[in-house]
Amino acid sequence: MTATSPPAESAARQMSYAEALVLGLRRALESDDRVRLMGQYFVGLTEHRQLVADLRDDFPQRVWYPPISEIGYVGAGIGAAISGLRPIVDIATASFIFQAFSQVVNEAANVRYMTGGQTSVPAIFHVNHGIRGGGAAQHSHSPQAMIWNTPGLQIMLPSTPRDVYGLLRTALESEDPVFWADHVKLFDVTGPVMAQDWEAIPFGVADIKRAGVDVTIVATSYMVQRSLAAAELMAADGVSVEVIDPRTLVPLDLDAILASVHRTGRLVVVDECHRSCGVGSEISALVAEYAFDALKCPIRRVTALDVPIPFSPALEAFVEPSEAKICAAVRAAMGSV
Amino acid sequence: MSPRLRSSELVGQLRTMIRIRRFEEALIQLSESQDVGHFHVYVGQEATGVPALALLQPGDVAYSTHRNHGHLIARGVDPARMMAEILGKATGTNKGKGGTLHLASNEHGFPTTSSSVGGPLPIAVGSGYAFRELGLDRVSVCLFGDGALEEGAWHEAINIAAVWSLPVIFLCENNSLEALGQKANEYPSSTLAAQRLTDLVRPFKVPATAIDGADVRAVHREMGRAVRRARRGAGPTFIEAWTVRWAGSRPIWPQLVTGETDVAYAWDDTAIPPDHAEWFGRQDGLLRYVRDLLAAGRVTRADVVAIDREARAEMAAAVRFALDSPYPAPEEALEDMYA
Amino acid sequence: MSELRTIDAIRAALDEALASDKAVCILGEDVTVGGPFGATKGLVERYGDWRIRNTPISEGTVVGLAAGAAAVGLRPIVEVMFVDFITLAMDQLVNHAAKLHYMSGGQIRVPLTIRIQGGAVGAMGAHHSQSLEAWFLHVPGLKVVAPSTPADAKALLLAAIRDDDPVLFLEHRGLYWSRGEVPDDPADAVPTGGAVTRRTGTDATIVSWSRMAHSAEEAAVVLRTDGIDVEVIDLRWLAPLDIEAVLASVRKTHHLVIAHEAVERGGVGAEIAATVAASAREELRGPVTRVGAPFAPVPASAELEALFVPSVEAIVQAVRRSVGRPAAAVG
Amino acid sequence: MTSLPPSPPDDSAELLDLLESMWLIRAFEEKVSELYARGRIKGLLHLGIGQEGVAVGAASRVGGDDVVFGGHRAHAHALAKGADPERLLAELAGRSTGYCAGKGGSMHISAPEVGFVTATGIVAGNIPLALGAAYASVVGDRGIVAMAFFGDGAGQAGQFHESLNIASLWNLPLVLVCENNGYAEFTPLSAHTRVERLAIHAATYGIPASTIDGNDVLAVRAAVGEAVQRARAGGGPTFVEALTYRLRGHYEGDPAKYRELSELSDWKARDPIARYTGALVDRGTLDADGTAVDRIERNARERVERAAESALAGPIPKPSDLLTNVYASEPA
Repeated sequence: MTATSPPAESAARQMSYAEALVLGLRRALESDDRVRLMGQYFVGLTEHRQLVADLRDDFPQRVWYPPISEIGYVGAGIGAAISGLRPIVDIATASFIFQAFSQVVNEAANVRYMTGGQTSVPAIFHVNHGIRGGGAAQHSHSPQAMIWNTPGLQIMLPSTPRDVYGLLRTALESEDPVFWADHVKLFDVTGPVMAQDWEAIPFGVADIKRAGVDVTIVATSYMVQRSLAAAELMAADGVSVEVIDPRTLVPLDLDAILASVHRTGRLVVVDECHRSCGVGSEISALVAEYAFDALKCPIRRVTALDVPIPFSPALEAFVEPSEAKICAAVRAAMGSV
Repeated sequence: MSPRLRSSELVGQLRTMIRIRRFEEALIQLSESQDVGHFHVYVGQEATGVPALALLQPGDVAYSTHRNHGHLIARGVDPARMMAEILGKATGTNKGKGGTLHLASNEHGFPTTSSSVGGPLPIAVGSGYAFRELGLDRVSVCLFGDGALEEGAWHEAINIAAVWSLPVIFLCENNSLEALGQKANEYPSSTLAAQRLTDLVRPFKVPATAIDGADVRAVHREMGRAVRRARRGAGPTFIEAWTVRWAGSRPIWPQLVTGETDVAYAWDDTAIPPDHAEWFGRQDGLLRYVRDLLAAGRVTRADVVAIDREARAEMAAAVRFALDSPYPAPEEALEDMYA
Repeated sequence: MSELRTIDAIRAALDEALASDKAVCILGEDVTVGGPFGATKGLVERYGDWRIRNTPISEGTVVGLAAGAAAVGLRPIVEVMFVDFITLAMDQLVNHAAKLHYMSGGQIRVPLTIRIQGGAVGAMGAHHSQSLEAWFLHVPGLKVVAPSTPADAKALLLAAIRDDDPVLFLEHRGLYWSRGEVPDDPADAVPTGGAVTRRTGTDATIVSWSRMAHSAEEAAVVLRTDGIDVEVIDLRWLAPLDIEAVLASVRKTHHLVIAHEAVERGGVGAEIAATVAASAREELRGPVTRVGAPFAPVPASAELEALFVPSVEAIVQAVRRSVGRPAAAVG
Repeated sequence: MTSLPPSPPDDSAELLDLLESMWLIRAFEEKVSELYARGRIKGLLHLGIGQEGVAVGAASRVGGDDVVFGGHRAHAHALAKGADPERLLAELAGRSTGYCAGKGGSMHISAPEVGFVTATGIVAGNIPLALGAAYASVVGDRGIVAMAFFGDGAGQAGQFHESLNIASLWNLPLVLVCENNGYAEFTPLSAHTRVERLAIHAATYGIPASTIDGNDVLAVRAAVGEAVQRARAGGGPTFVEALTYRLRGHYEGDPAKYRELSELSDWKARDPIARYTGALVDRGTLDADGTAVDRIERNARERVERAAESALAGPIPKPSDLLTNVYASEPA
């Protein structure tokens, strides 16, 4: 496939992540009468916003723009799911989830368990996460690590147009709540999507985004893209990097990660969460425990630094996990054999 | 009495009220002999919950709070399974995973119960939203105490219900009437700057009324209006039901400070313990209802005594069932996480 | 020295802080009557109902209010009744209190202490029993401390109050009534941070905090009878984390087990394990093993709850696994 | 019409100060808009062009020790409280010479030295903070007043309600200034609530509340003046709802297609600066020939130009600045 190839029957089409995402939402609305969109910032304030506006024009009764009442409308999404709808609730910028945290982690996550399995909450909670450029401390969060410490929610972190499209279908068909985070910088990423069909990508199946033999990188969301770019640079240096994208943290395909580490003996975890108690911490800890003997060198973590995200572009660039930092970690892993 | 209700329905509500009373008394007595953990009882509020929830149809949902026992019994949940849940047994409504704070029975229209103050309000609004969107002629009732109005969640929830005109009934059981703030070793009462709770509702253009929650007829009337409004798509209603807090619910751990309720107090003032004359003589909605039905000739004293005897026996059996039930198997702790 | 219950030690620290600094005040639900566990009992009589301030059930706003008061010069202590209710205040905690200092480029200080109790005790179910410290470690700008003894409860609470940053002071409900020796003297300035070694050993290190630190010590006793000599470190402060103390111990024992009551997945144990595995890999002679709660909400049934909380036996097994001497081998 | 006081104070200098302050803010925001379009300023930028009357009228009645908390559209409030345009612009441009040394940016301005404590990027997030400052004033017996500015979108947030309740219960010296510009982000208020006037909420909590013309700087000044006086006298909180309009989109780059052009032109005709200028000319404080007005505008623009020039010449923060200020007392 090339970017210029025209759309064809049952052929992959090149499209942006934002288009694939909104196409997924459209398929959801078309395929299931119970689906409602609650929110309007699925692709943030990017130039792709019009795509969501178009959806609302096409489904005026099923796309709702709630007030700035996160605790109110997120809770309403839970109740709606309990009572038979399939709400896809957009919390917009991930930092705002803290306004609704009690509903997401205390209510949605617990309902099935607390009721001994009687009641389901088939709701999807969507956020735009990550360091976006000038978002500063209150618009740059990646809350997935905190959510991961909260049993009861499934966590979906797509990294490509194809994945967001396919994972959304699985999320929609799940009887349990899903936390779905898109990185703001993914919206412009393009890639092939089998747009004619809407094939589900199962949860808990990691995807080897690039095969390699020297070092394993585990990354999620936009960090997959960064890692692929870094892997490309490393290939020029003769280092063969494998990039594994778990795609969902709950359920987690630990076997795929362990298998790759057994092949390469080296692991770099790339994660845009803060370092302390981040997603990278858990993945490192799991591999350190279950692949202890396979490791030829210490596991390295490339994460956002442990500071609130600063506003200034100069500081922001320093905080985030960059290609250069990933390459440095890979080199260090190779050098320490 | 409400002319629209047949005698059998009136007596049925009386039976439910007595059963709730005996359930809670049995639980308090059980707690004296063994550790059942912390719990909250519905004693003194039966005259609100029973007539209010009697107006619901199968398919309607209700979301309750930490003080939920009476609500569940009112909609037909088996007290034995509730008692078992409170004791953490495998036979409980939630298989031991919810406990008293989270008693739920989906088949009876209690999908989940939150013990987070204000927690259920947005969720109830969501069910109302689903009913509207699914074109279902159903109602979502949110039951909460006056303290929930101190939470921002309440404000966000009623605003959305109002602006989207959802079939939601906000039934606030205000049992803090006589108190403001907390007294030593007692439960707190609401600390709200509003003169009347209903004042807080009016800006949203949601009809709001305050009624005597121990007056079955008033509850039935206002709740009936609210249900009809909701079903015809006219939006939410707010009802504040005033109740006097039962003395046994003032301590942090419920106690039978008034002794067991004797239904004969309804017709024999001399039997009422002098220390609790005001409660049993005038405030207790259950006894008021018995007196009303007797005065209207809908029941006889013998009927009441017979209903009570059955209720006592039922609750004794419920306690036995709960005690005899097994605890869940350890590995069940990991079940019911995901569908 | 006096023998005090933890709850009394906490009250003593509050009293001392209020007496020595007029900027200290307490806000929370029912604090004038002592709160649900009596931590603030009797304080309103001594300090008045402005410094000991009852609030409505408005967790989010109360935490924000305290941060605002701290920003302009007070040193507030907020009591949040159950750690589970901090979910209602996460915006004010994460987006405001933790960041005001940084976002202002250091112009504003937020000397705020949030006292908050949790733990799976008393069959209270999923909304009243959690251990959420990992969330707070993931928020730069917050400090986190979790004492395990009455003496620490007093000293560390005073340190938290006197610290110029927002501190989460995590109390374990199951420790409130346990007793211990507490120094009577007004505590001198106690520094923020620092772990303590509760028991020295040479064969393996158990790192823990709060109630689980006691289980770790019990596990060490059991393991001693098997000839495994265990060192027990009580971290006390989780942020800042005294990783040097952990690394020093690992350099000696070469085996590490981390035990905590919080859910294992995404817990603080992951951070410690990841750090040690990266920084001291050559010192390790076995995998770093973690003991934490299973991936489930806290069940209400007392029997299920008891299974949910990691047991002494689970810690014993983890140590055996790490040192390569599984239970079967030892009998 | 902009209402002049029934018996105008004979203090022309004070009246002219208001106009100068409004022009400074207007010039500042127009400059910032231009720099943003040229890529010299990054991030999310929310401008309040057209709302200057509220910030200036309100700030003109608070004292130097009183404290102000802004929201995400807070440049005007900081400037009106006396913030230095150069350091503010440097902050917007992410310079280490900015108020927050580049760590805050447009949404998190903090200038405590002039009583502007902080702003927030979370709708309604600053109201509890201001509430706390008012509480601190009472506890410390400091006699200062706290003021929060927020938009109509905040009225649907739970923290708004919780704060009104507590402010009223505790009778705190808090002035709540709601800039009701009719739009919460991209949505008209009517789609977000059936409540037409947010002041009604305040009244239900027993808080004196009024709804005024926010494009009339003197009306704002009068209402807030009364509120500050009440707060200082121990009379508790006041809620002032100022009706106004932002002439730009929600943020720079927002095409604002959700509103009618006629609505925009109606409000342009009620531009607070032009109205106030007209009123001052009518009462003779300003000459009708416009030279004085032109001079005020020119001075403001020149001041902002100078500020922008030196702000943008300021240094970019160093990587070593990154890890400072996470904690006040850095962990050992």
